[in-house]
Amino acid sequence: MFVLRVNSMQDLKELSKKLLEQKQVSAILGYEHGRRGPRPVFVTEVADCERLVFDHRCVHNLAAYLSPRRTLVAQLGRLAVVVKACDARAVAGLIRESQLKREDVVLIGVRCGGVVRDPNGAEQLSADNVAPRCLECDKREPALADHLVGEPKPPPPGSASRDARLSEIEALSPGERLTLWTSLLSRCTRCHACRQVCPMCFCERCIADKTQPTWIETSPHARGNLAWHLTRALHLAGRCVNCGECERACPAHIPLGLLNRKVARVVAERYGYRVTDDPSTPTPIGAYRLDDEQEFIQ
Amino acid sequence: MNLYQPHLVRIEEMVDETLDTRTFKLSFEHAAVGEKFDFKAGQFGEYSVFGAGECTFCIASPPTRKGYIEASFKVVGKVTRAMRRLNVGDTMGFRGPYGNHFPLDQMRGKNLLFIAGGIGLAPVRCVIWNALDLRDQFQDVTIIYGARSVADLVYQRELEDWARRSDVRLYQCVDPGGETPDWKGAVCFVPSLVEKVAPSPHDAYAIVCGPPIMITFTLPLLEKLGFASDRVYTTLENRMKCGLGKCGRCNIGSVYVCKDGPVFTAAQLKTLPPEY
Amino acid sequence: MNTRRTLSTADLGALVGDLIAAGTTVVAPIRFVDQGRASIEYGPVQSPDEMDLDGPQPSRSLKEAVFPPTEVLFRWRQAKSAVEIEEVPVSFKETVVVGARPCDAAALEILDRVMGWDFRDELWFGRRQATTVLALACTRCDESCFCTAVGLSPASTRGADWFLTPVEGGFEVEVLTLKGQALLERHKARCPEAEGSTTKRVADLEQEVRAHLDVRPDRIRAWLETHFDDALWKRLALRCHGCGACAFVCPTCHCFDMVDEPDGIDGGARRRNWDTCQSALFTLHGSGYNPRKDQAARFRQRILHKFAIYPKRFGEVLCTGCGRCVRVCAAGMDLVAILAEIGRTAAERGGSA
Amino acid sequence: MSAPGADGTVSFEPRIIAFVCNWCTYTGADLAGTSRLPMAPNVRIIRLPCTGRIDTLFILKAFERGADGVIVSGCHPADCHYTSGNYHARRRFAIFRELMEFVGIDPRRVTFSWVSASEGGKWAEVVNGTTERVRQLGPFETYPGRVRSAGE
Repeated sequence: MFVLRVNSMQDLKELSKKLLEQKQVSAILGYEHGRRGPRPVFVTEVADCERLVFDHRCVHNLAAYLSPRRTLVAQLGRLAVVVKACDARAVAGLIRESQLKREDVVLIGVRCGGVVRDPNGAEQLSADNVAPRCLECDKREPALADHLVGEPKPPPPGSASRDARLSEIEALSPGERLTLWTSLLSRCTRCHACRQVCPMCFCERCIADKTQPTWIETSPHARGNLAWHLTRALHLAGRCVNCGECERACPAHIPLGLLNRKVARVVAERYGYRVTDDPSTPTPIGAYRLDDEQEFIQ
Repeated sequence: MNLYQPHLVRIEEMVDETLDTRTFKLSFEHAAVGEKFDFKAGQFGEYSVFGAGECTFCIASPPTRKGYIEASFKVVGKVTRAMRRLNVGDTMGFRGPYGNHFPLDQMRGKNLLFIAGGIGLAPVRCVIWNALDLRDQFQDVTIIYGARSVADLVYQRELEDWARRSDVRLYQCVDPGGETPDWKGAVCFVPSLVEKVAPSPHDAYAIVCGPPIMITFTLPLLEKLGFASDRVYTTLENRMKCGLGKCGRCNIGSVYVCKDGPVFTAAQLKTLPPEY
Repeated sequence: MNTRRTLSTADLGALVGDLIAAGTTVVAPIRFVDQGRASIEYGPVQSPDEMDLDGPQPSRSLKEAVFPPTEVLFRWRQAKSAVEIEEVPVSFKETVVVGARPCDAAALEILDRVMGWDFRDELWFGRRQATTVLALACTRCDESCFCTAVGLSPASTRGADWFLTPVEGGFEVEVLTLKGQALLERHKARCPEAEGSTTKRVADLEQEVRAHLDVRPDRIRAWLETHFDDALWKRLALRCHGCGACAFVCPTCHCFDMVDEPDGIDGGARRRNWDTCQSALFTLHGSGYNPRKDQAARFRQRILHKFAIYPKRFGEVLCTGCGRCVRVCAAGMDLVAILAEIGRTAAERGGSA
Repeated sequence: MSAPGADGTVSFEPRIIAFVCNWCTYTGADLAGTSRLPMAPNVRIIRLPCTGRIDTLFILKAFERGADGVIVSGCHPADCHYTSGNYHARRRFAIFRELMEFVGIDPRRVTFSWVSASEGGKWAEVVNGTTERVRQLGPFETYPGRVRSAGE
């Protein structure tokens, strides 16, 4: 597979047409304009490639569709997928964890200078509307891609990353933190949108759905919600690609990304591990070192 | 007491039908509830094990026998596993009866054909005993029953009873490979046995219950034999929670299994989308 | 019953204050801000100042005021083989909802049908009875609103006990039900009779909403009833994540799960929790067999339930056009566009072919 | 559970659940018992094959069901019966501990320790130390939605 370096959105369309025409793939998974901003689209006809777009409102992490539990998508056959750097990290995660073979997917990398919080957002990316997670991302283009399109992008505007909020929370007393999180999580109705949209939540049967025994109570009460969100964050330790989809999908507007961010920082500090789009590195939770810090163990 | 709250019932007896199938005989803890309780053959209930949840089964005993109900269950999931751990004297919950029933009034004076496979005999058994308890109201009673193996035949003592009766014709089969040396019945699948027995559709009603694959092959056979599809009855099961037409999960198109079913005619099945 | 009154903004605040002082729960739209992300939700207010009646539609529907996301159905205590059941009350504390959107108020009445057919859900009707709904005419909409396509409007009074229409300095009040009348009796002093005039309806807004989606629900139903196996379902469901956020924010989705939660070895509670037909587990049999095998089947169920099954069983569409499912969908599933497409196809093929 | 003492202060006996590995800590605890070492009676032991088997949900479940403190203990590094179970567990608990702390579950309520089969004395220290520490912290009534069975 050769790397084609092209420089405009027209080239995204041309490349997609070529991939379809040459039968390298049977569908392109990219973005189209919807009534409320861009949204995912599966293009199977060459003519429909004209619908493909990419801009700073293409927030969605399309890697979620590559998980083996998406049976309808699997029926389409081999896909080419438009990926930002964060999305490529998810693709790498799927490959790393044997959910996907590298050769089964064509990655159309797009250069990305950050996206807005909500696809239905503003025409211009600004410090006010940029997704905070993009300020925590220093990859402007995915390395894993087969093709790369778009002009080189500057880093996203703004400086309001979530680390300030993390430090604020960390400065509270344990009691205050528990009150804060109990209150935030009380809005959860356990729709599990955070799980369903997550490209890394691909378990055949999630621990939250298991009933024999019921480890995580399914009721949206304080107990069930805390157990679920802590477990979700932990199960994504060293796996979360910081695409922010969980938080965006949450109909209760719970700042779920804070939990993931916290865990990512712990993993980075303790194990020097950052999630990248290199599928060959093992996840920190699946690996260990004999001399891992154990200051907390008596 | 709201409509989701069960009555308390006590396990009076239990019978192991097969290795994984057991029948409970249950009586209402509050005598007044038991006295008022009435149902029709084919209706179902929601049985609870407190701490595990609720499960939907037909009432396997006939309405002609008052003072108790029976439920036969196979260990499959969380609730049935919990049921398996209960003992005689333990308390369960019961809500019901729910759903429609077999139209025994219409069947009066007619020939009855029962076809069942495996634990599908449970709902059929309820109608069989109902009819046999009112034996003079019905003409011929023919029962065709099969299971995977001899060990999987449920209600064995009742099968022996029916075999001895002169007013019941009983044909039994087990799947090839499931027979024992002393097995006297046929060795074939239920539909093949139906074909061999070739029951007459004349003035007859058929009640068919069993695994989907058996139903799939038996219904066309009955049609070929001349049974009108509105005289062939079966029961459907879909996952249910409330049994009251509210929780929204048992519907097949616009038909709610918990309210419009569980008893359907073969004619009705033909009009349903394939979501059962 | 239709009594016209006026209510100044200050008097509405005072009325809410009175209600709270008298121990009545007042539920109203409240603004939350977290990490620069603002949202409006219905919730109990402690003071009239917390209400935000001018903001956009609350992001979750009003149904949770009557149908909580989780509720205890009963509790049990067990000692050896003996079980005792502790009932939960079916009468509830008086609640007044201030500023319900017309789409949310109407949903309550639509849901009365399924909650009351044959078996009467005392928990639902207990809360319904204890809840007085003061609905508020919409003064704004966004591209996802389509109430006019399902027989409602930004000024629809359905399901409301009082209907407030914003006017200069306050509201014009229509008292629509006996329950509304009872509330009026207690707070008459704050609501002087309206002088002669009739409310100017928000006709412009209605036109704007109509422009988003103009379909005939009967045609949609006819098409749905005859196109169970249409290729449309797979195509549309491709992008669906199967998360069910749409169902959880929907004012009319009412499916639920029932679970036992032991609180020790000797007791516990059976609860009912919101559930969604979008989850694969929803219809999964114990045997492992699932009659709705893929997301296409599950998505079809949602559309069919709303626009074909409920109309057939209960005579009305199970949708109030609030547009929340469109706004909340992370994958850009767009019910407005989907209904428009079905409407177009149905019109072209005359609803049957 | 708690009753005013003679001096008017409330005495509180914490309930502590210990998840321990079968090979080292359980044997160590057994040694502590047979050695008649004085130990607080507040700890209930649940034996598991290995610290690698101790899911973080066990800790949450214990708190949900009324535990005031939790002990997780297993073989020292390099001593795992299954070679590496404790190394994996060490990473998992390191992350989980900080996550718990972040949401406000006081990490002083959870003791992680390595106790070998010969360290009966250390086990007694872990038990007594944890009991005393949790006693100071008081009952964990603030754990969200905590249930407690009747008779407590």
